[in-house]
Amino acid sequence: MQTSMINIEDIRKDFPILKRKVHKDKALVYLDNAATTQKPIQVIDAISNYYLNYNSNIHRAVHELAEEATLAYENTRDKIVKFINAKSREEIIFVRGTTEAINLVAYSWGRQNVNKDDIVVTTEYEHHSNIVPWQLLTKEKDAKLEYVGVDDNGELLLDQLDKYLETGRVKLVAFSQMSNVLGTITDSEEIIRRCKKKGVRVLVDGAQSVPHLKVDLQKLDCDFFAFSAHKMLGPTGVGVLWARKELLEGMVPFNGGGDMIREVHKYETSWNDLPYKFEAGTPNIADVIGFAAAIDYLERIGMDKVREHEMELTKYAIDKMSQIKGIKLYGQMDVVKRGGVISFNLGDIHPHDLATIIDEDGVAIRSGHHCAQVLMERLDVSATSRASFYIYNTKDEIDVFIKSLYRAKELFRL
Amino acid sequence: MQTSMINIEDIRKDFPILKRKVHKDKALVYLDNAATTQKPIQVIDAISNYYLNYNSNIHRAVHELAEEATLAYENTRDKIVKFINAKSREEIIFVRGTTEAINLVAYSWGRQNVNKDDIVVTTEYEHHSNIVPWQLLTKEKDAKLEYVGVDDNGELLLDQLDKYLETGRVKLVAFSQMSNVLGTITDSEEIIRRCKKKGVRVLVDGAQSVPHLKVDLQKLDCDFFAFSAHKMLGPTGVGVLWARKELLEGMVPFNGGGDMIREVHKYETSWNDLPYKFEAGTPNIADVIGFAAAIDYLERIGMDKVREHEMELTKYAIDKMSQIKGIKLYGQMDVVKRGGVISFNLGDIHPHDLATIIDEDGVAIRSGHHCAQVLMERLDVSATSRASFYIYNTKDEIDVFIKSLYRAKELFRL
Amino acid sequence: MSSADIYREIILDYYRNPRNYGKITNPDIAQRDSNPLCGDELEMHLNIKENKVADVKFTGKGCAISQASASMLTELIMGKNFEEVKNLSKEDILDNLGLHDLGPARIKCALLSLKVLKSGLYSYLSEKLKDTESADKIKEEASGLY
Amino acid sequence: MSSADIYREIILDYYRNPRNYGKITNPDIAQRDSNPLCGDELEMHLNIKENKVADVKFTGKGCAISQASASMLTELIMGKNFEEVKNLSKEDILDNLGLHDLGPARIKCALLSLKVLKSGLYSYLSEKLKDTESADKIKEEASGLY
Ligand SMILES: Cc1ncc(COP(=O)(O)O)c(C=O)c1O
Ligand SMILES: Cc1ncc(COP(=O)(O)O)c(C=O)c1O
Repeated sequence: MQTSMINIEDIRKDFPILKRKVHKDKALVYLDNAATTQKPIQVIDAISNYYLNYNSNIHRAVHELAEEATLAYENTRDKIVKFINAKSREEIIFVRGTTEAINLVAYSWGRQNVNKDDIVVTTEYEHHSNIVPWQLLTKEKDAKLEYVGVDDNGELLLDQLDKYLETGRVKLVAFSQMSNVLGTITDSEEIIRRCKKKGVRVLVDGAQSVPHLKVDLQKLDCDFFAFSAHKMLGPTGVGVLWARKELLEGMVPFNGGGDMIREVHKYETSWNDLPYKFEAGTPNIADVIGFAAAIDYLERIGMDKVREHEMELTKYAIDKMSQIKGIKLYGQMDVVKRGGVISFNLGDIHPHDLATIIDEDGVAIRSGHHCAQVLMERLDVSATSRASFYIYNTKDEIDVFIKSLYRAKELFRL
Repeated sequence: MQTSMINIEDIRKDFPILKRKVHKDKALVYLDNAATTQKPIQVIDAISNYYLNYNSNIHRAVHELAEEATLAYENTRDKIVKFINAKSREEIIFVRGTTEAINLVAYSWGRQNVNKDDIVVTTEYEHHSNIVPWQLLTKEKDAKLEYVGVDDNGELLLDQLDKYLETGRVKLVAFSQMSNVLGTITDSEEIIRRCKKKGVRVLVDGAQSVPHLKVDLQKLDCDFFAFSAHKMLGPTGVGVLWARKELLEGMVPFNGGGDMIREVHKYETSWNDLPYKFEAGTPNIADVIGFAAAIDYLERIGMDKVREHEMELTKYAIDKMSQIKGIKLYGQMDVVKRGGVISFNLGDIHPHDLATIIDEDGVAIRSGHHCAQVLMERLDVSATSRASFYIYNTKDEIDVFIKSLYRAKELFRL
Repeated sequence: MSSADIYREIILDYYRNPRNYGKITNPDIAQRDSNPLCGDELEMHLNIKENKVADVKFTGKGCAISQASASMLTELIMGKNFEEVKNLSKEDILDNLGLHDLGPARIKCALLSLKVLKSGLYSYLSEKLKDTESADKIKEEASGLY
Repeated sequence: MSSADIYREIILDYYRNPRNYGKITNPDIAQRDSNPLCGDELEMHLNIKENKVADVKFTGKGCAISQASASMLTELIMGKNFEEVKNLSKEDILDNLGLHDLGPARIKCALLSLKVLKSGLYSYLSEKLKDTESADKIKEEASGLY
């Protein structure tokens, strides 16, 4: 089964896990991609290959293994520069994931720049990792945290943003480029334009956008940008913080330790050049190297193709799901304005019960608050079920999923 | 070639990288183990196996992959509890490595407990990761950082510790259980005894000790303990912070985000139970799972055997090296009081030049300041060369190393 | 166990028509907890009279398993001797629900109500009865549930 | 290249008997840098007169390559026209040293002195000559060296 855009049969061959059976004999239908994606064999092999052939600590030794490992590690940085169209490799900082990236900004930039009565603005559809760090920061600084609301269509209420910006006290606006619950693609360029006009810094959480859309940082024009490798075919334990060089230069270090220093003396220490100033300690070398294989894979397919394929799947899924009586789909229905993440509730079946039931048919979806409890309160639900797609998913799989939803209805006598 | 203790031939078979050649045809002699160790095939396979068969995000989903991944991830925690003899799994926090572990303590415990004019004590032989976080903290708090000195035998001058303790203003003593430059095994229990008497908290950097010695936290009786997987056969990107439960309970979170929360509301948030309160965001799932295989491997050999093997190699190496005219070995010569890390300088050959020369013979050692510039100042050198051993090293390899040192002497007309 | 076995008529009935749903004014015990992983919430209120559970109610949001479990637990303990209630085990709850072999994620749903109950008893024992020994024992049981 | 080629007599000689080692009192240019990875340190002092390098000295700690490179660089630029010195390239230095095909770790040792020199020229151009255009150009060259 394939959409017109990409050859899915070929792609699926690269993902060994898709051949596995769950619950004894059910083919795995993996629709939990917004949580983490599966990995192609190219990524798995890149990691093994590192350990099998040139494992070494990096940057500081002159022996051959160390040189090979250092080159491979830094090579990933160069690939990322191109992939998101950054200006320079000095702006690419490797972290554990989006969460650490945002916390780094809160600690190293936020604690210097956000003061009493200042305002940090976020949105009601943020992931906890783009809320809690700002709660901690504003609490410490006696500053305020404000939320841009979400309308019934899953779109941000930009009037509220304007209202906050007008106070002249906003220091940072932090939002995700794509909601991990509603799938809404944020009108990021418009938000950033409005913030720039007022001289306000902008952090964009790209955890859900980079894996699924072409991201061009020069066009976007934000100040901080964060994403995770594991949501885009890469390994767990790696992510990226991108920030403008001028900002990074002015920021205090986050973690202190090896690699991030220039000279350590007993009572005073100077910092290494960018990006190393923010990479303290032995980094996650193997997985940074593995990440390059993931980027290669996505570039070979082409991000436009990735997007087209997901739009086709999403449209297909929304069409079929809408026909189920008693289902409620959340957010935008226009697939041009949303990504391949569909949150829903089916009658009074609690999402956990639904997920347990359809798991028996091999279908893996996520249920719960999706680390977005503020949005759950806004939607007035305690949880939703969420199906999310990626390049290896097929319409056949969506059919299995839909059939399984009908079985759940039956079990719940709906 | 094998020592009497363990069957090295068998062990070497598990490390595929040891078969590789460097500089075209030279057998790799890997003596850079204090920087990072090689990985047995069991660890490499555990990581691949995760990605090939049950890759999924953990903790929050109910589908089969997620359950398998969650069990495997949490299984590593249980193994670590046993390996270091902790009291409970709630005390084991997964971090990127020793560096992040120490920074976590500085941020979450230090900022609450260290105030103006308080003293943090560290030592002259610490790694930068056990110095820089305390410099940052004491600077922020207008507190003082003091150093316990090192004598010419590479031992800590405990009288100086007593002097600081007597001021009554010390809040924390932080030291490494084994020096990564001198190999000195710190008299940790004695230091901790003295600190406890004064009610002072103790952080032990176990980055170099846990891989090479049996560590028993109940006997050690410290308050914080940190180590890295990659220095003990495990993957890069994983480490552990252990801390007493009472302390962890009183500490504020480090990073904010998913998984570390109990309930997030717009303006107030409550924290998850231990240890999750300190594990924000998607963790490095694959590598935490791979870490378990490393611990299994070490336990199968037995830490006593690991230690005996290294003592034998170290004694052999020290004997041979001492015979080279113009060589200077640093630290303790008694192998009972030191680990398998030997720092040295050969005539006026700069360590970088030495490392480059012997790398041509396939010998990988480290050269430079080893992230211990304060110790370099104390030793009055700008750098040292460092050879360090692990379970797969042999006396034959040490012979190759020694021969190569003689070649370097010749090249430098010494 | 398969969902057909889990979502039997009786579980769905307790989910949709929970017995003892609500609050008690001025309860002797009021305990609330939530499951940080799935967001399920549960609050239990109890009145203790003459060493017996004189009244018990609960409110909550969550899946069929957690809500049915809570409701069936209230029925189980209503009127029971305080000692008996203190000694309730994980197995008692699962037997009562007729749910066994739940996976590690879903067993938490089944046991949330017992956890809330035990935490409530802990506060009652330590604060009102000043019986720290029993209190500590039950606290440990609660934290060991999952 | 092999160490036998790197550690030729001449490199060892410059390492052990560095020419122009020392400091200038009240230099026109004083620039210090260190390599954060290996800890090598280098400080260069220059006097500029009538658009020429009137005097140049260096001090430092580090490997044979970095110290010989610094010493040979001082000889190379002594008395040279300021313009010529500004235009020195990576290749000029490596040619002068007779070192090619150094690995990525060791090439930094060979180029540290040029980096320090260029940073020093940057300060001189921007602060003393107020020639921001040339200054910016040379700053970029310095940071692009490795
Ligand atoms: C004694 C000591 N402490 C801390 C560290 C830092 O460990 P990591 O780089 O894994 O964070 C090291 C090793 O680099 C070490 O040897
Ligand atoms: C929008 C969004 N932001 C942030 C995160 C956090 O990413 P991570 O868990 O990789 O740190 C996620 C995913 O969990 C997400 O979907």
